[in-house]
Amino acid sequence: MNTSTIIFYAIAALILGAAILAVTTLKIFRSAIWLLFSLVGIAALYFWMQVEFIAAIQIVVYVGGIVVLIIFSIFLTQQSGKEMAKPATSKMIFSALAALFGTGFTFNLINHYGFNNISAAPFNPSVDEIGMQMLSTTSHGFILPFEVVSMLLLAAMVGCIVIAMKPTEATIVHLNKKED
Amino acid sequence: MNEVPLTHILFVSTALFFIGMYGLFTRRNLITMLMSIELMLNSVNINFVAFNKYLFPDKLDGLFFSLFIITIAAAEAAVAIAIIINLYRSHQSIDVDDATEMKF
Amino acid sequence: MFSLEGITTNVQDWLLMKFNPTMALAIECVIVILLSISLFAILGLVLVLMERKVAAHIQIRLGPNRVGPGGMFQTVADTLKLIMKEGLTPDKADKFLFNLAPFVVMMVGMLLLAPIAFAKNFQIWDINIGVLYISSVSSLSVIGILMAGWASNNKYSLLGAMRSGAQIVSYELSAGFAVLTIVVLTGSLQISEIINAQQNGWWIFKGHIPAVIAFVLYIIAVTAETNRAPFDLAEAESELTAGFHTEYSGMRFALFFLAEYINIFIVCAIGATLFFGGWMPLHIGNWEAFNHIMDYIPSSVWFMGKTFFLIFLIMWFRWTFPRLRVDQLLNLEWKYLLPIRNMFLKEYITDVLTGVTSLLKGMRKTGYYFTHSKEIITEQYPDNRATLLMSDRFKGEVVMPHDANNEHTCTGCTACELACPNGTIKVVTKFETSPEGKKKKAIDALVYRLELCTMCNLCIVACPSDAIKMAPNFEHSVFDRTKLTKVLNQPGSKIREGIE
Amino acid sequence: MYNQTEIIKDTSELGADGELVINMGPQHPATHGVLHLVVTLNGETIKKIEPHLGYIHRSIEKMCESLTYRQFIYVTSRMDYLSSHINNLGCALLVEKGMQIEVPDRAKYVRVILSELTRIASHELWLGAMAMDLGAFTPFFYAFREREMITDIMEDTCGARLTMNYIVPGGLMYDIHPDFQKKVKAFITQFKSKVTEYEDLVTNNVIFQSRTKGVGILSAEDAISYGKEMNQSIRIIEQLIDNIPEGDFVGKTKNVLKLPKGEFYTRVETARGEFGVYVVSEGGTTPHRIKFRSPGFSNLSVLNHISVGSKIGDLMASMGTLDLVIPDIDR
Repeated sequence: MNTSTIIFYAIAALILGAAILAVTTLKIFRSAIWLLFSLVGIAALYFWMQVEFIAAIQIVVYVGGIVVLIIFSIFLTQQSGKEMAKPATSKMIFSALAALFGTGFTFNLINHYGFNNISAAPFNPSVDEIGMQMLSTTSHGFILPFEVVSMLLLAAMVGCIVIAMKPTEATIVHLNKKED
Repeated sequence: MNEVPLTHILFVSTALFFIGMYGLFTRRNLITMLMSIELMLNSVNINFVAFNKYLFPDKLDGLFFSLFIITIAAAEAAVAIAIIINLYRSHQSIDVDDATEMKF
Repeated sequence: MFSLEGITTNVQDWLLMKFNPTMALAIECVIVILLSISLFAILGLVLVLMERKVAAHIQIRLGPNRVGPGGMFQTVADTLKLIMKEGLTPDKADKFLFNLAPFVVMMVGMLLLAPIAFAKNFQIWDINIGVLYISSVSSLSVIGILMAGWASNNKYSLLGAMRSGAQIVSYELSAGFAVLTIVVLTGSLQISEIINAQQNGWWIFKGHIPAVIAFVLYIIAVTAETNRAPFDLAEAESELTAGFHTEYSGMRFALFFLAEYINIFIVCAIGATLFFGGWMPLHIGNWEAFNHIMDYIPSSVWFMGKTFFLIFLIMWFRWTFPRLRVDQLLNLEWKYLLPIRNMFLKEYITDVLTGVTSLLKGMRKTGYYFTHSKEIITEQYPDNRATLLMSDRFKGEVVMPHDANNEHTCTGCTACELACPNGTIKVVTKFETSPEGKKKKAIDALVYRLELCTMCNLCIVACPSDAIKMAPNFEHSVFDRTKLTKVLNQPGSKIREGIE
Repeated sequence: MYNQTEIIKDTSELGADGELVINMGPQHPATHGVLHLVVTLNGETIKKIEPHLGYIHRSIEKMCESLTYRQFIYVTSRMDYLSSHINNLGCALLVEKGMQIEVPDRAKYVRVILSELTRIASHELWLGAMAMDLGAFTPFFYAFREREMITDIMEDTCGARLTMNYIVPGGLMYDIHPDFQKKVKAFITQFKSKVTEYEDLVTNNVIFQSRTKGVGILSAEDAISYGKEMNQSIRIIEQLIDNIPEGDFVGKTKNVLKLPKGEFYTRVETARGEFGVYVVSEGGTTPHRIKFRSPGFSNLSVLNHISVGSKIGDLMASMGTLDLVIPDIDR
């Protein structure tokens, strides 16, 4: 057991511990903070796997974007100091059993399969390679999904604005007329 | 780091997935449900990156998949939160049990 | 020549010789942690002092000058005070998150130190995605602010945190764009490669107009990201009292305060690295002799000089400009820094030009006062106590002049007592028997209560025999207020002959 | 059934849940004193402002009823302490009007010059404080540099820097200082050369302009008129300073002042608006009833009107332009 292994298990413990706290704590803001720690732990796991680019993207998008967004929506919809209702005990037991069974089952499958053919080749993709292949039009290029995803993002952006926009006086009048 | 077998990383991602599932089952608050979904998406990402690294180190497809998943997760979260805020405006609550108009 | 390059390799060699690699790595980690913590402490002390001195000189003041030579230990004294203060936690706050928030902000600062090249080959972690790492990790600090704002259970804090969130998230975009300009010019994300690419000229000179625009964008965006004036909406002292750290006190407040300065240092260090070549000395084309002389200046001096120049620039902004409003802040980002409004090109250019000229005019004024220390008008009052010139009419307190024979001119007519609006003066009279046997009214005591006196001068005007006058005395602070009740006529004094 | 119109109607007003009630003050850096504003917010937008007064109420009007006509003037210095001369002048004018006291020309000239100097000093403070409310700390010090010259002149002549009590019914308490004219001229030269500095730093600054333009229906004009007023004051002083006539500084008055029975009202223009004194006299040595019409109080009442719908930052700008002096509001 060397340093690297110890670091891996520490990161794993952080990810899982924070995740468990995130889904069980009754204070919603704390839940968001535990989710944040879990996501940071996953970024650390990517750093440990030496895929720094994905790690950085993970932090930018999840921590800088999604968690901030979630925290904002908490600010807008919750009162400070209020606790969420505790789920029913039967429901908790049932869900916990389902989750444990699922974990056991999947892990059993993984163990059964084994994944023994681990190649020893080093895996150190540079940002250049990632960029070139993502935007290439050759057989392993990802330009089409890239473009589709950009369209999706644009649509999502427009959709969000439309959904979250407050109705103006004009629309209210318009809707009132429709009712009549 | 080759001392850590792939199965251990997969165990982390599996556990993470089912923790997210547990959260999705027990929580009734839309924001916390969204958080649980994020955990599940992340567990999938870990799998993609780990498989790419351990099984196909000469390719980059796993990385791309995880990049796209991250992007879509961002879009999904943004839309979800817009819906949540709209729901809060009309119902003064973001509990899923309170939004029952569409039930028949 | 002094260089840090040798030190790091020597330490590493020595450690590897004495211990096994794991142990050596652990010891190196500890050394790096200790070094960065001490760097934080020193930077905090220096930058806070620098800010106060810059502010003072711009504001025609002297600034701290009491503790140590030239006020050098003022921040040390302040830190001691903050450490000794009680750290209060609001009653209904989320105590765990409340206490965690300042540490999150500090930890982000520490993480950001990793890829910065302080001198030639003196870098903690030359990560291959250096710039991306910085922009991703710096987005973490907003979480600490949001946490502090929420956990304080204070509406001002909450408003400040929300402002800060919106601000940091949106300004990250233009900061990212500015950084990308240099990444595109260099073709690499790695800090060391970016610096090496500037060997024959810094990007700000080599990159022509795009680099200059990127630099301006970068400075504006990072000023906003570090919540500095004119973008200090998260704190907005006159609007939200202190914004997200309203409820913090003692050491936890100091951590927020320190983190602000650390963040400034880091963004300026990165700015210096990207646009001014980091530790790279100034080289001009073919001037071999000049370049050679420049090489003799240690690389750490170059780096620190550039960084502190940028820090000064940001401080200069702070002490010149008013704060923006929250909607204007977002307008600036989305309509001006990001050229989305390109279709109104003419309007855009005139807006930017008039804005920038007016800002530069203001900066010229403050810059003038910063460089002309003769304009400082502060009086160092306790120092020039001996030579202090008071106006002879200054109304400090009522006195009764006595001449050499201990004689005054007060007849005890009580005109002053009647004129006084609030009973400050009380005349106690007695009857004296003159040698001729005639009884005559005279004062026993003229009691004057300084703590009531409003210095309205009505008693002086009312006095028919000019017995009392206003004296330019002040500094009446006493420990015992009975000392403020005075008897104006001296013991044994008499009325002067011939005064009726 | 689900009725969308109903819901939209409700949400457009967003009941009590969406609103945030903030107590701004009594201790708040922007209220310049113990003013308490209860601000109702929706996000950053102001829905309602309710000023709560009385934290430093000293019942000055009641106090004046027990003071003689010579004595009550000094109390008015403590109301709007930034224009104490002008307040004193208002009271002195009332007594002079009531008793038909003739005021010598010299006293009249000096009174006007001092009042205008007070006005400039008050506006200097306003300028600095306003810039500070908007987040610029430096102009405060530049404005105070010039203000300091005025307070020095005041100190030389009146013996005090803030609450002068120099004007008495019938004229002045004592003659001006011999250096008075010289110092005022020096101040005018200095002030004129520094006005561009305020313009560069404050009034022409793009951020300052965008913060004040269109904020509150009054503030934009106010911002301009204040600047003009300072220049106007300088011109008045320039016209008068060389022509102070020789002569008595105080008219002949009786020892005991008694206002005839009746009601009296005078008004003067202070640095921030009209200041009125209303006295009901029963013929005694003290006023029977007295009422001050203080400008700050009426200025404050407009705050709710001009701030609704604007942002918190705008509230600071509006309050800055109204130039509230709290002791003037809470007499």
